[in-house]
Amino acid sequence: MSAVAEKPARMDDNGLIVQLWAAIRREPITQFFLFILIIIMVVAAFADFIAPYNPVQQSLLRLNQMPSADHWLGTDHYGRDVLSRIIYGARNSLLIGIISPIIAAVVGTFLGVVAGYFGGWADRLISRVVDLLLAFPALLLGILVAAALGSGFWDMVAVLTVAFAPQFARIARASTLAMRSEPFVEAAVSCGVGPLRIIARHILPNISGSIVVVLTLWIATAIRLEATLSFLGLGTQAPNPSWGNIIRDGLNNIFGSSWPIIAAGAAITLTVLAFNMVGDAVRDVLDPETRDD
Amino acid sequence: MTEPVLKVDNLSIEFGPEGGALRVINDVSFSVGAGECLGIVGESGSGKSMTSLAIMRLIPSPPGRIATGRVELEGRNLLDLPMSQMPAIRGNDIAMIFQEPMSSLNPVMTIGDQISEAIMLHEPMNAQQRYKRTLEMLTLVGIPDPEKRFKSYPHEFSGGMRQRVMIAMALSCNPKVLIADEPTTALDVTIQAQVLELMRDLRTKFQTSIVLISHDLGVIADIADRVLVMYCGRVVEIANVDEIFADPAHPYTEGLLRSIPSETNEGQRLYQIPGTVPAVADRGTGCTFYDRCPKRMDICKNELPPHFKVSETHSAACFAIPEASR
Amino acid sequence: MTEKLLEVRNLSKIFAPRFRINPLKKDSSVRAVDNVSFDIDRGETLALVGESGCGKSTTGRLVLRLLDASEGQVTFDGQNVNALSSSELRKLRSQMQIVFQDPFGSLSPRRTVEQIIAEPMAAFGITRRAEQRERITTLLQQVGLSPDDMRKYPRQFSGGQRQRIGIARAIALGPSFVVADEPVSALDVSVQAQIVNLMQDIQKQHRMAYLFISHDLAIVRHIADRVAVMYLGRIIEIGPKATVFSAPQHPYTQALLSAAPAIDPKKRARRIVLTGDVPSPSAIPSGCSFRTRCPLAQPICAQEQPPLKTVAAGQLTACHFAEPHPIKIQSSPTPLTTA
Amino acid sequence: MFRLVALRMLDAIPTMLLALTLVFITLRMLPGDPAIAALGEYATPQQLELFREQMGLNLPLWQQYFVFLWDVVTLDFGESLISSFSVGQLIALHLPFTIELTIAAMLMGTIMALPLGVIAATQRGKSADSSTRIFALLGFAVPDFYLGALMLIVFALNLGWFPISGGGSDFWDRMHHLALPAFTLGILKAAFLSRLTRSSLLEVLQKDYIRTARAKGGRERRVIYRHGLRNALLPIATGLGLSTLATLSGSVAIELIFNRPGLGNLLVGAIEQRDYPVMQAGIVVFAFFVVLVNLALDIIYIFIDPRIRSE
Repeated sequence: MSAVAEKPARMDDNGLIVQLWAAIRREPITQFFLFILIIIMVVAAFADFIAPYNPVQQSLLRLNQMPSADHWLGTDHYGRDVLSRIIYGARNSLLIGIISPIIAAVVGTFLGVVAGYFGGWADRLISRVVDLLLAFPALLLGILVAAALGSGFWDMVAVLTVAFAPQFARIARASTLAMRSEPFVEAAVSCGVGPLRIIARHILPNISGSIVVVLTLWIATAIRLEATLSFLGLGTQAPNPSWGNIIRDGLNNIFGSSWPIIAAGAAITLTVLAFNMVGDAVRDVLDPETRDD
Repeated sequence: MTEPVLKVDNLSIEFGPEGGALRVINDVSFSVGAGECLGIVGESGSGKSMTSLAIMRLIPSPPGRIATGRVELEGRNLLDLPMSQMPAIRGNDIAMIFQEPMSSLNPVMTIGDQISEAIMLHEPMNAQQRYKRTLEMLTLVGIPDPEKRFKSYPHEFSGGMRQRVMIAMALSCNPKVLIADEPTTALDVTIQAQVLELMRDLRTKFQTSIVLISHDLGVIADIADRVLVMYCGRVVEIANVDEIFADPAHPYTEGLLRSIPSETNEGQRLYQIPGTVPAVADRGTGCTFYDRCPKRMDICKNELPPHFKVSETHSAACFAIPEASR
Repeated sequence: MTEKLLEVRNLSKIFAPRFRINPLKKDSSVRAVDNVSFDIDRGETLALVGESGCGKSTTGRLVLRLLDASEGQVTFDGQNVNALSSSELRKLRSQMQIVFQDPFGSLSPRRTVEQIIAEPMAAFGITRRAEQRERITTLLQQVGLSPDDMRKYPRQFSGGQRQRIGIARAIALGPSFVVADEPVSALDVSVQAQIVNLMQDIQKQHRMAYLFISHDLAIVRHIADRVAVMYLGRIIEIGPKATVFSAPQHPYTQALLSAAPAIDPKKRARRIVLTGDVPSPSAIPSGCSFRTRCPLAQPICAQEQPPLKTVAAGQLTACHFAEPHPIKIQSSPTPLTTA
Repeated sequence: MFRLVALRMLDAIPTMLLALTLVFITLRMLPGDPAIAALGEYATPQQLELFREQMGLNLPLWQQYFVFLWDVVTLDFGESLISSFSVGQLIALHLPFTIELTIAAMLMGTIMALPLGVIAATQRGKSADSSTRIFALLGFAVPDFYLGALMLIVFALNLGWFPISGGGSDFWDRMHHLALPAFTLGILKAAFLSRLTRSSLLEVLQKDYIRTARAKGGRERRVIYRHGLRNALLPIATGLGLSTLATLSGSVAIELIFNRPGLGNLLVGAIEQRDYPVMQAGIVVFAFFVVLVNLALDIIYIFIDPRIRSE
């Protein structure tokens, strides 16, 4: 039934962006979340101009206030404006949440392609370590590395990179192995093309789709994980706001006001959901076989 | 010929959403008599497998849909039955074996359990009787040491052995019709010879009507009584096996036969049918073979040729068949 | 004026797990190709036939050194292929090429036809765009495609057309030897004829030698000059096509030839149906590997592996019971004129 | 079959060793002096030296490695720097709370997920399917600690149905304390597992042998449960394993929210207070569970997949 089951057009017809845009235009829900995502990013980028108050400015005059015209989301037990803290918190959460999966993708893809293409002892070593790391839940790896490294911005990036790179290495290795046994790679070898050129011309272009798909979906996970670590006190440290530590603070003041918890948690949920929905759209375009409906 | 066991009338199948659906099977009609073996030949995309699934009403729906036609089993139209009555017919009246013996058996169930499940679904037997029947079936299809093999899992069997198991399962309830969809395509040639021989033996033993689907004209010639040639979802020729190989009437059948290397054309350049099979969406209103046909005429472009009788048992859908012989 | 192009001597390939730490696990090494020797002359077609798992594709890859042999030697045009460094090997690749079975997998889905055919050229220093274009145009016309197809992607073509593209890539640098690994078995019957004809045309034009790997005896009979039959990694019979097809001496060859379903009802009568399955390549029977299915098997077959011995001019058979036979065959076994 | 189980158990030993090595390398070789990490930036050189001596940190690295391994093998984790209990005692006190939470959450999650997944797969594209998709999306997006905090605020603080903190004393009290955190984790696991069940089942239902089951006259129910779900069990088991570990690590945050005296709470407290021996032991225990769950999974596979059995 080849005539009926023609695969949907791939990125080689139109530009990726064009196709992505077309896919997003078909789905009003995805449009909505893309809009949300853009707003969140803009807010995070221009926090200095948008936030109504200084996020670390304490005031004994307005402790634990309910939402009001002055403080849309109320104030916490130090009298800090919750909305401003959430706006500034977006910065940390998003930066760490986006940068670390990208670094993890680069590192993991490199390791995976090397292991998958060249095989041998490099493959054995990389695979063994990657398998082991994969057996650990990302949060546990995060806790382990955070315990050793500390909790600065780049420490957090390193923590999440270690937690995610194995995922990318696994996918890159598996797809490289699959590509390696594809006849078109063998054809290139038989045409006298060297290994580096084969990786650059034949392997990477064909596996990049699945890597990008995983990347977009892991950004959502990274944001959630950063929040969890900050909540556990292992991530971004007070008084510097991040969504996770706002909830942590809120928990210590749970009898005073539950607004910081509710608001910060909603921010995390919305952001993760938005990245996830947009990530799904990216996957539907790049990797239509794995779509979920 | 006596009353046919299976009769398919004007069967059409569509794929895709309502309105934009593509017709992959068009007006397919044929019948199979008691104990007869009908071979269906065609290349990929000709719709031969789809036709067989439609008889069992196993077309995945959506997106597939039987648009028109009747499938009569001993005079009863299966397409009129509520879907809930089909399981009682499948495996019992009409059984089926498939091309991929490697993936057609459940990997986590033993061979014996899979065969005795088929018996349990249709025959009022107790567990012990079923066990005995299963062993009989395994012996019948030539599986050595059936008591031991009963407890084996599919992955412990070779492709040929699995196809034997499939045949045992299909015949375990004495079906009236057996549909074999490319039963030997995935097998090596020496194993294919074994399975074909088994099918021939069982055919004489059980007197089951067989619909054999294959792209391999050799396999068809081997066991079929009559042959139906499909091209682009339509029946283009139907005839007794000797007639079709000796005297093909449709240019497609003729081209197909001539393009196969054999002793008669050794050392010569092979005849080749020009061009490629058109995609479903590109099929016009005329003869689907028009673009590739060496005998095409103006009328063929826009008008669909009906079936003309070449002899009592032989007909073909081609305007080029001389009036005299119709 | 035959001139030897390729010489294969005692080629073996053992696929073994790199190391075994756990002694409880079974030894899973597989002898996929065992002591295979043959020659191919310039412009000649040697067909390698056998059922799945017999090692015919592996042999093809060993000859091209797409896989490294465990034992044995391949000499191509006087050069010892096994001894070449990887850069020397890459240079040799312009002379020896491969056409694959799978017309869908053998072309990179994200590259245009132009990029695909240009790849071997670029690897051999033909980098000028205009020169590449010109050559690609010629090549596409040779394989029956239009130069306009250059900008299209593989998935815009049918299986047969893709196989044409694969052939154009293989002959882009004018090789003298091509391994064709089941080049038509994934294609529909009506398209097979097109590709077989094309391959024969090209062979005539360029005087190429083919190692034609196939399980389809009808096509082998049509295209081959000589035939080698493999069973479980070994060549059990090799010889000129006419002799092997009309007077096969090995019981396996006889069974194989008679098993192929034929349209001609006369041929169906004398079918030999073998019992049992092909043994697993990881547990090859001792002595003659065919003995477990052989109708002639005797005790000696389990003890001694029969060597290939000459039974007629150019025909060698590895069977204890094969006897030299007189050949009275013309160039073709049946008169051609009746068609 | 017994041989295979034994084989898998043997295989787990090098894995455990590798896991311990990983823990050791991370804790000792990453930038940062454990002594400074433990005592803080303002510790005097004498204090640091004393600490290093106590902890064996001034030995050569390879010796430290073997001391570390030996301590693990003999289950001797030393003394806590903060608490008066030994590390072993601390772990023994805290571990049961984490285990009961993980088990309860996984039970709840699985019991909810399987029927939901099957319904979603069989009603593909209909409203039941869409609702499980929304459920799964939300389940992925809501962090467990946030859901836990909301549960705490609504059901414990405002409604007062459940206790606010602690682990409970007698059996029913413990169950009462367990209910809310277990439900929080369980419902999130259900979101993940129901989607996994759905996609695994859908994938299996495409297989040729499902067509065979229909062709032999199996009714839809039989086809889906006996042939479909039975085969889908293989990927689902993997998902359950991953999920168990995720629940185990997720319990860290939940224990903090509900202030349960579990292992996670102990570990996070130790990291915060730089109680180095406790921290090391806590991580080793978690690593042990990771290896254990993977081993259990390997063994389960032997029982549910005949192809592995004849390996």
